[in-house]
Amino acid sequence: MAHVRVQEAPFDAGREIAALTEGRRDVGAVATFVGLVRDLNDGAAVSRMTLEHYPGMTERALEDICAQAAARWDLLDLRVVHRVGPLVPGDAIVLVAVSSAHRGEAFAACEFVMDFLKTRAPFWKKEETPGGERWVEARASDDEAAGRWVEGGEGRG
Amino acid sequence: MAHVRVQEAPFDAGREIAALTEGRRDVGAVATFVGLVRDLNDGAAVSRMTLEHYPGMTERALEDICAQAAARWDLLDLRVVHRVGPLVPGDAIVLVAVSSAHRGEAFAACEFVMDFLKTRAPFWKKEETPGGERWVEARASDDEAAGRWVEGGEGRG
Amino acid sequence: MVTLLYFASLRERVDCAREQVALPPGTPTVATIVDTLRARDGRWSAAFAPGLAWRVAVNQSMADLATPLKPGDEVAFFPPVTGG
Amino acid sequence: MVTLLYFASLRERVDCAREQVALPPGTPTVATIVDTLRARDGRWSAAFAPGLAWRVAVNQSMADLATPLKPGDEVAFFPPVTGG
Repeated sequence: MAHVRVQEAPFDAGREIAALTEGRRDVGAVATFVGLVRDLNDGAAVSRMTLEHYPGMTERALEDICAQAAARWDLLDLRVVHRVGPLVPGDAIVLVAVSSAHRGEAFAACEFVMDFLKTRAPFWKKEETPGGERWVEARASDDEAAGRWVEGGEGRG
Repeated sequence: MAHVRVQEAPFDAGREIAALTEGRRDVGAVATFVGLVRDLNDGAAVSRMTLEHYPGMTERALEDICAQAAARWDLLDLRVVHRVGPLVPGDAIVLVAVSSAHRGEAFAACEFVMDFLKTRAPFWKKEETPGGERWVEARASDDEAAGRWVEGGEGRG
Repeated sequence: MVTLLYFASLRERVDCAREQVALPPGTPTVATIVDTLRARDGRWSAAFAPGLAWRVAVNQSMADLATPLKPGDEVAFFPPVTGG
Repeated sequence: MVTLLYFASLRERVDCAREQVALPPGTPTVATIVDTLRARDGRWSAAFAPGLAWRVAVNQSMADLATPLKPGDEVAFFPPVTGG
């Protein structure tokens, strides 16, 4: 069901949302998340960013995360688009869009996919700052966000 | 800060998202919700829907909901677009888009605005079904969804 | 005088979208007006029956039976909202 | 033989993106390979120091030190992920 893409090219959020709804009359809710490069991260100005990934495993990991979401909530469709390569502040990095009959499921699944993508999909960011290049460090808050979905069964769903 | 519109015309979700990010380098997250007319509601086929509202109060109510969200989370911008008038299944009804530095706040605020809009903004839906026209009944589940944000302080935020 | 507005199923039930009514002397509230409406006839008393789900806004802000009214106020009656 | 892949900061630390190594006889696991890597020199032992945050995938699925290996496997080492 899920549609997963890893690409260098920009994506069009409107087109991705439209792809979930076009020709359908059973979609009641589409929740979408777009993540972008900020010009400030961990207290340093960011002028550029490069996204590295593990080709092959990346797609498998994203498909697996989508399959987990689809098993957990009653969804109609899912899309994940993640960019790799060089990016600058203001550029979109990732899009997750989820369609469902009702909004609660679309919201929960969209946030779940983002939280799991942040901790389980093999992407790595390298930033260019006034102090030189640096690899972005994983955040404890991202692990906590992903952990919510495991503890106590339904998490925030 | 918030941008609120009530209109008969369709909207372009991609353009609304772009309006939150264009020319900015401080946006890290945009959470968006689009609600659509389904061809099935409460067990009956829906061929058409008409959305009535209370001009003047509608805009005030939406602005008030946005202000509450902005007071509660660290947001960069918010947009709400709600259509009125005649619609058919597949048509988008409402868009809520929220930008923030980090995803948790964007997701929470977007869902909060939708939950409050569903219970506090003066819109009413009338459906055309094989059994004739009927006013859509308010759902207890929507009251519960809005209630989550009040009980216990931070709700799901 | 105050302006009364009716929306959606409530408007259809009373077959009226907008009217102007005089405010009684004293310290009128939403309850005062609702009592007047209920006294009109069976259709109005049914539409505003106690326990029936209707909402009221005064000057475009949510209100309740105890909300005081003054001349020039806009009082709107409607069913629970169903947008979004 | 198994293929070893290194990504991101770990790749830079060991200055190697990809290599092929022989599997020792017996019942080799990820731990067997990591012991071999640590024994290479100070740079490698530092990169794979116990307690240091690195992750491993075998055949593109997340794995751990106990995961068994067989000839032809693809073993990838990398730091905690930071996408999205």
